[in-house]
Amino acid sequence: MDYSQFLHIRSEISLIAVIMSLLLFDLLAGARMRKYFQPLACLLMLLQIGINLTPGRSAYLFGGMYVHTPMMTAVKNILTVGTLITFLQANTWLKREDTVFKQGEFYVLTLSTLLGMYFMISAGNFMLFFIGLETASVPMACLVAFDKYRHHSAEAGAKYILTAMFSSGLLLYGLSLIYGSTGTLYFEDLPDKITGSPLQIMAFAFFFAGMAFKISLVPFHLWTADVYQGAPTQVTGYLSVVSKGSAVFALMTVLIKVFAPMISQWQHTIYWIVIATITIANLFALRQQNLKRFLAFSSISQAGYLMLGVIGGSAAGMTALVYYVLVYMAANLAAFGVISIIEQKSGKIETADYNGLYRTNPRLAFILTLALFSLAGIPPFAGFFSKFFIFMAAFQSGFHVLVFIALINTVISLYYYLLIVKAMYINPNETPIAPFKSDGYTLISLVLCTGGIVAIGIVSAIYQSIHALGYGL
Amino acid sequence: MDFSLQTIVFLFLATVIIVCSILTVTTRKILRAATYLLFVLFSTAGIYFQINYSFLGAVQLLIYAGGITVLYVFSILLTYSQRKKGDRLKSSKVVAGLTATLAGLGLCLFITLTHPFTPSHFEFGELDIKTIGFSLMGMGKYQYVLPFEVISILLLACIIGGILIARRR
Amino acid sequence: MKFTIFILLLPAFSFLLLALAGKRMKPAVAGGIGTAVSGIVTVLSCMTAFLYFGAPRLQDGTHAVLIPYNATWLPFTETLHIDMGILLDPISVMMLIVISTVSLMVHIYSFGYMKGEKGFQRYYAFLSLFTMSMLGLVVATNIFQMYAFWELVGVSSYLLIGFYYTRPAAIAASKKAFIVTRFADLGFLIGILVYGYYAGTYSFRPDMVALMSGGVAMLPLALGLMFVGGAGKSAMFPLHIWLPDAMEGPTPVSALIHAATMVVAGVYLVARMFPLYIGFAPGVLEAIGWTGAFTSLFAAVIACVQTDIKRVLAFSTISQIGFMITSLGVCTSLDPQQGGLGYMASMFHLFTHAMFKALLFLGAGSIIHAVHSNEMSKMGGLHKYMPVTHIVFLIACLSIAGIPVFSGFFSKDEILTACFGYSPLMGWFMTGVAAITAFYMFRLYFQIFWGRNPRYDHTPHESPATMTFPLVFLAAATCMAGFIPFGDFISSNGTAYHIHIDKITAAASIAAALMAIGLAALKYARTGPILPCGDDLPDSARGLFPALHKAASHRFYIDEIYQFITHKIIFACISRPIAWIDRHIVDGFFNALGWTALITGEEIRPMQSGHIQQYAIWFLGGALAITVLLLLI
Amino acid sequence: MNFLSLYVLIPLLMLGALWACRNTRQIRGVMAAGSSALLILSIALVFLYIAGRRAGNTDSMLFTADTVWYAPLNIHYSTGVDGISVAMLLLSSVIVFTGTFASWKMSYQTKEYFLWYSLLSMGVFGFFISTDLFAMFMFYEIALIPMYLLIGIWGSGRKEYSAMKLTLMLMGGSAFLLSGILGIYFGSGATTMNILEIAGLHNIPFDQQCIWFPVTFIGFGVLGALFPFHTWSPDGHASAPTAVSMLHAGVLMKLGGYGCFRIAMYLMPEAAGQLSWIFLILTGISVIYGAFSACVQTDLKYINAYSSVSHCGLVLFALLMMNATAATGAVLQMLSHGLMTALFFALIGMIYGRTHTRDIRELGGLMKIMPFLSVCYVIAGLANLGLPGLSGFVAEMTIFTGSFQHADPFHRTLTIIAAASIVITAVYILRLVGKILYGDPVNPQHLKLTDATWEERLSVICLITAVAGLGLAPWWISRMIGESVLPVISQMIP
Amino acid sequence: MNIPMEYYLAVSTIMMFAGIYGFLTRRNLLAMLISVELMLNSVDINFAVFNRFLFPGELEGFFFTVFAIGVSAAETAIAIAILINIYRNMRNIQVENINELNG
Repeated sequence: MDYSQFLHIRSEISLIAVIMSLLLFDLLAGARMRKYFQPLACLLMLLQIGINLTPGRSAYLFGGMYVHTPMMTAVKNILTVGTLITFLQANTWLKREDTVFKQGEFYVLTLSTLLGMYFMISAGNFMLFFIGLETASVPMACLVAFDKYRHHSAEAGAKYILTAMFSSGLLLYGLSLIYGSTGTLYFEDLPDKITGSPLQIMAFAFFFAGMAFKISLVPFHLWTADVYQGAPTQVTGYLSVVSKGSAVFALMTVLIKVFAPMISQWQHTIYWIVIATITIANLFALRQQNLKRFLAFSSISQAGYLMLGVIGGSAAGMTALVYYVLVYMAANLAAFGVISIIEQKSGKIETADYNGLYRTNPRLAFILTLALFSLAGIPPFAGFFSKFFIFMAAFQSGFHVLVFIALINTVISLYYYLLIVKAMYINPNETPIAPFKSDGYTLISLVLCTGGIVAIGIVSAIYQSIHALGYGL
Repeated sequence: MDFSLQTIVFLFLATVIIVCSILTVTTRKILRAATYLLFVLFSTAGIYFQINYSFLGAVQLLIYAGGITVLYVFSILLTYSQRKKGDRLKSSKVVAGLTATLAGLGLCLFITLTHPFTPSHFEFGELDIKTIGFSLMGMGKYQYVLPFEVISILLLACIIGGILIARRR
Repeated sequence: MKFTIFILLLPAFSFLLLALAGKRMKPAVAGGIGTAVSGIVTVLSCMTAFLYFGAPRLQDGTHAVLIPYNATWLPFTETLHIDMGILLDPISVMMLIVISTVSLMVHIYSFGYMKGEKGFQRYYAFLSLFTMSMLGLVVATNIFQMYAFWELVGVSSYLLIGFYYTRPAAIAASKKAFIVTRFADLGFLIGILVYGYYAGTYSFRPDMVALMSGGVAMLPLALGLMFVGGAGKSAMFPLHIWLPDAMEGPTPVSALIHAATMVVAGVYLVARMFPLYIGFAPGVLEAIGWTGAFTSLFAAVIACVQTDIKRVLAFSTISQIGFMITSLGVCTSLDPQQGGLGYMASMFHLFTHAMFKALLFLGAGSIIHAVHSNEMSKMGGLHKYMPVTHIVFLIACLSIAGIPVFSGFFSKDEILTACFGYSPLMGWFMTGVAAITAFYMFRLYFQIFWGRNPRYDHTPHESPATMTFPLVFLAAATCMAGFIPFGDFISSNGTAYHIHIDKITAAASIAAALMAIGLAALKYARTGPILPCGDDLPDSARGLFPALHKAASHRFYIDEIYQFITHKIIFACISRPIAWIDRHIVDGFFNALGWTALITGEEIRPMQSGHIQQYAIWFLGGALAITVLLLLI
Repeated sequence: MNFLSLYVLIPLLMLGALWACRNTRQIRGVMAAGSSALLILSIALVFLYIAGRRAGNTDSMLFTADTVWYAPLNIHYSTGVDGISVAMLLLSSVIVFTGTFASWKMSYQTKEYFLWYSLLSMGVFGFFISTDLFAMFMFYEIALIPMYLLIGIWGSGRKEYSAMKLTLMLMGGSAFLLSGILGIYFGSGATTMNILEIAGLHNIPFDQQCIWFPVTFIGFGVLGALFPFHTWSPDGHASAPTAVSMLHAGVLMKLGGYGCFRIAMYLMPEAAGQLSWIFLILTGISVIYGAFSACVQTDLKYINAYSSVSHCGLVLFALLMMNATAATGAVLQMLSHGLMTALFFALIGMIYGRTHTRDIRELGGLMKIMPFLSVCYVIAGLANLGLPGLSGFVAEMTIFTGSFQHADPFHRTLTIIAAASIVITAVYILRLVGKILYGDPVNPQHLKLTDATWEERLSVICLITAVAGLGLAPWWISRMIGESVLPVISQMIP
Repeated sequence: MNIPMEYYLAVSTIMMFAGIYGFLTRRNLLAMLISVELMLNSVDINFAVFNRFLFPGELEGFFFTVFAIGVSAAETAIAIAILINIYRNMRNIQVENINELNG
């Protein structure tokens, strides 16, 4: 048989190659070689990014099973960069006594989930979509439970896998009903058959719930905080940025491609879900003491904002969404980078522990401040631009009240972000976190993120290049 | 509906599935639950056989009944703990769960059963294994080599993950 | 007349110099600069007057109105703009003379009076500021310029009243003075706004007025409101309350500001706007007249029972300004021959009053300087110790009482004539007030210079020459001013008017005044040791009209009413509730929003219970809810 | 990009230079140099602008420049100034300059303090030079957020609470504002974000205007202390450090008025005409209410904050009268209030720095102890209550005259009510002056205190000069502003 | 064959919700997992039946079932590994024991 089409799915194949090389390295290299593991992983990721960056043509492969557009490359690339940053930040964590021998697994599992996301994004068929989704989530459970002898990690892993299975059960049920009422699973054939009949509505609801679980939209978000808190911090960062970003993009693709005839229905759904998500997540975030948990709720609320890009179903929304994911990635990973290095060095993760951080670790405090400001949408940081554009997109589609509610919610979110800032700069502390030096990898990652936070907004080329990719479906 | 053999088989399978499903989730003994699950899985395979998807039935038997259930039994035995207090949550939770379930069930049944599906036409005849093979290995439309390859990665990742979690260190 | 600009610029310059560099100067140098400038200004003013009145009259018999300078200072619209300029016409030139002269006298006098005071330089700076503002006020070319300087005058008055800024009474008085006049100025401002809107101009000239529709009805309102401003500055009832308290300032300041110049600004305002009042709002003018009449009586009655020498003079000032205002109010036409006499009389009285009242105050200052007290009970028999002061004070008293040959007689006589011309009732009324005036002035005079000798701690002595010179100068002016053919220079329509004494009126008023003086002499001129009480005439009148006496000595409770309004109503009933509402309701609302969010955040935490089964219920419920929601719409 | 961009560049350079600074002397040097450069730039701009107008340039904006930024979204970085913005820029640079010297002695985390301070000033300047909705909004928000840290870290009293409240309320306002901006952009056909072009198109449908005008107006109004959204102001001002109070009350609150005029009213004139009465009532309440509230406060800064509510209320009030004179007056009032309130806050800061209390019951007789500061305080007070020759008079008179030109009796009645505030202003100012400056020192400890230092004197004198300059020679700036409000006013139907 | 397709659907739906019910009410984590197994299984029936009865032309449902079985097997394996890990950590696998993370 002719398998030449595999050559066209470049990013995925190269990623598989990366996975395999790391796997082999893990198997073959001895304990002495472990210190080269991280440089190797990062290098390979850089290569992967390079490959992704080289312009590729749109592709329509495997009879429509796999679809590839420039916009998808952009998204995949953003996800890859996010993964690279996660790898960089994982340095201190992976050097720990109880993890050092597991770093191979960490890289392979993480990249497997990334691969799953790649396929999920490029899927042209619900089957591939589903498999990609599962590939993205099942190894994730292992990652969440990575520190398996840490009580919280284990618990988080169990919670994650159970809820994930429950949700994929419902999602599958929805898919089966879609199949039953249309007779096909190919995205290109589906719109003609979608009529919005009650069965399809129910199918859509179940499908949407399954995706909302991944994106962690209210009321499907409840696992998020627990898992984020329990998981190792790097994994949380990865989960909150890469996993979420890919799911949102995939959802948008499906909504536009498949459920186009039901646009009023899904807009209606997203409308209420966004309001609920942003508001409830913000209210929860107000009272969190644990920073990871706090960032979990913050990321839920950010997911609500992401959905603002989806709701219009427009090209502007798509661009804004991708841009938002990029910016959100920079900011959130910066925040997680700081938190994780502090957690590794001092074991402290409560808000109260951060009191007076600026006095002892001004640089880290400053980076965290920038990240939080960006998350809150304060100019001149990138978060402001991404928020503005996503509001603009939603507004353009006529969701004025929704935008307004979201805007009001930014005020609440600003409050809790400022609480952290306040802790670092203002609150007095008898025993602040002692000054320490971060490792080089973390520094690089933080510099990357900070650069992103500062530059992505002001330098318009990035947005414009995303825009130039077009609708991208 | 005349009571042909098909009907009787179906009714039998359906009864087993329904009864055993409910027993699976209501029995107090975890091991029994696994056993009832096995019955359900068997009956499901029976349904596949009945609609002439023998390949599917075989896969079901092999993977589910043969693989997974055994896994369950082992893990149940492994985690078997002496202090049994009955496998029940507080009644309020049961009520909440039951209400949600019944509401969902009612809604789903109502919607699915009132949906005007395309007229069903069932023709006897097994699937040609060659068709299955080509479909699985082809690259065209309605052919599934790509998912097949992807799932292999998934399985690989799962193996690694499983080892990671399950091993002692 | 280009040089007139220096009349304004020099004091301004001196103010800036003294304010910025005064601290580094010796007091004498600072005072010298101030006085020198004041002297130059006086010379310039006299020159202006000489040149102005010396110039030939126009064909219609009036003096030309000169505007040597006028420039737009702040443009509003095409027609409305604040101009800054200098306008010379008979009354403004007359005012220039009055202000600069009195100011010069006060400058000189203060050398002695304020000697050794802390803040001597500051004092002179403020005096310069005041002089500048007051001069600017009188030469204003339009009503807004007048308003601007009007405010400046108010501030200088505030600063000077509060000169002894460590004295609580002075602080309170300065505050009160400013706020009361400020309140009145609000009326002035609104009047200006209304006037500007309906008349389309800020000019004083009636021929510039381009009435809008509704203007006929609104212009009287505007002019009335402007008079409120004037009434505030000129201490008309019921806005007079600040003036007696303003006596907390240094006495020369009282002489300059609160007797001779600033307080007559209201009179000047009405005079300045006179053609407008006559033309557009004769009714308002009448009301103004009655206000003045009432105030003059009211103040005169209070003056009879005051025991503080400066307060007696203050109420006397109020009363005298009442005369001037009344005089303006009784005018019914622009023609001095037919009902317009009051205008001239008022200006005349303003002129003479400035002289003799400044003299009285400066004299009082001299006395206070000598005995270190304001209380009349601490004085007595001073004629022995202070001969010069005694004589000049007597001259001033005679003048204010309206005894012939002294200037007050002439001007008051014109006023009374004008009042009789308006209505006999008004005439007799004002004659009566004039009699009361004579009474309380001589009560004052006798108590201070004759009467019983209190035991002085140290022997009073005559004041130094820097203080007596102004007294003598002003006394001379008081004696002579009456003989100025005032009507030739100033009259309601600008043409010359020859003053002639109305015999009957004069006789009546002289008789009344002499009787009053006699009464005062009877009661207060006795010598001997002081008695505890009971020989004061008003005190003995207590038995007759106890309520009246009590009320008068409490100044008819007007202060208490104000006190009540400000503290009980404005502070307690408006400000405090507003502040409370702001903190608790408006702000509380926003705080409540925050709290609601926080509490809701706390309340919904059980949703995140940690039980995955509960999460799953939510999950399932969510999916079903979406289904139902979508099915229903 | 043209030289106007220097207004953003100089603060940026200052940020960079401050970052590299090693000691306090260098920091002070950078700040002094930067703020002087800004001041000189502003003064030069005034001359250039006037020269440009003299030369017969009648464009509504001068020195316009346009750089495409986000082309797909029609977002440009476009700059341009008219008389209003020139005035505002001058104001801002004066206050940045004086604020720098007022916080000369800042010793706690000096570098950070000036970093945020420079960022804040960058936002302010950027806002005034921009003519693009997005850029304006961006700079607007840039100006808001440093406030939190500046108050939270370097403030006094209940600083954390106040800083949070201020930030959240202003951000709440900007939520409204952003809705409004988007409404304007899409209402006008989503072809341009340049306010001049949108105004030129003049095509926002009336029914949409009626939604977005109030939204935008409230958005800016929160910053302009519109009743009932003013409550951040007393607490915020009371807690902020001196220079921040100055900059905030002096400039930032003006952003509100400027934005209301430049965006809300300029772009949606019809709705402004239709709905102005609601806001007129609110601003009228602000004016009177702020003044009355100030009467019973005991904290110096609270008094001034409520006074600011009252005066800024007057700004919005005048703008809503929608005629050229009133609008000119409003801009003059912005200038005047900016200068004198900055002066006030500077003086309060200096007094507080010495006595460590702002409670007027614990202060007294300061005239004896620190005559320079006290005299300046009196001057500030007099400016505040509208003494002729100082800036307050000019502004208030223009406002009242202009407002009273309105044909509608309702508006004229409101004008009279608003004018009544000058009396109340006198009440609280004199009460204050009498309490704290006059009399004998209340606290014997205070007798040892010293008068102003040279840098304090410099900053105060600078402000007083500006106040007096504006008050004595108002015609040129009034003309400059008057010409510039015309294009806006001419669009409106009062 | 004359059995209406809806019958199969009814059976699978009941199975699905039985699974859901189990997931919502069982205390033992493994029992919950078993319930999930029921849910996944019911979906498989759905796909097969739809394919067979409604769209016999192509084998989409068929293959979906095949892959779904594979995926669920993988999932189950991981899940059981994790649950055993839980057991190792806490010495029991009651659902109440994994609610330490909350709020």
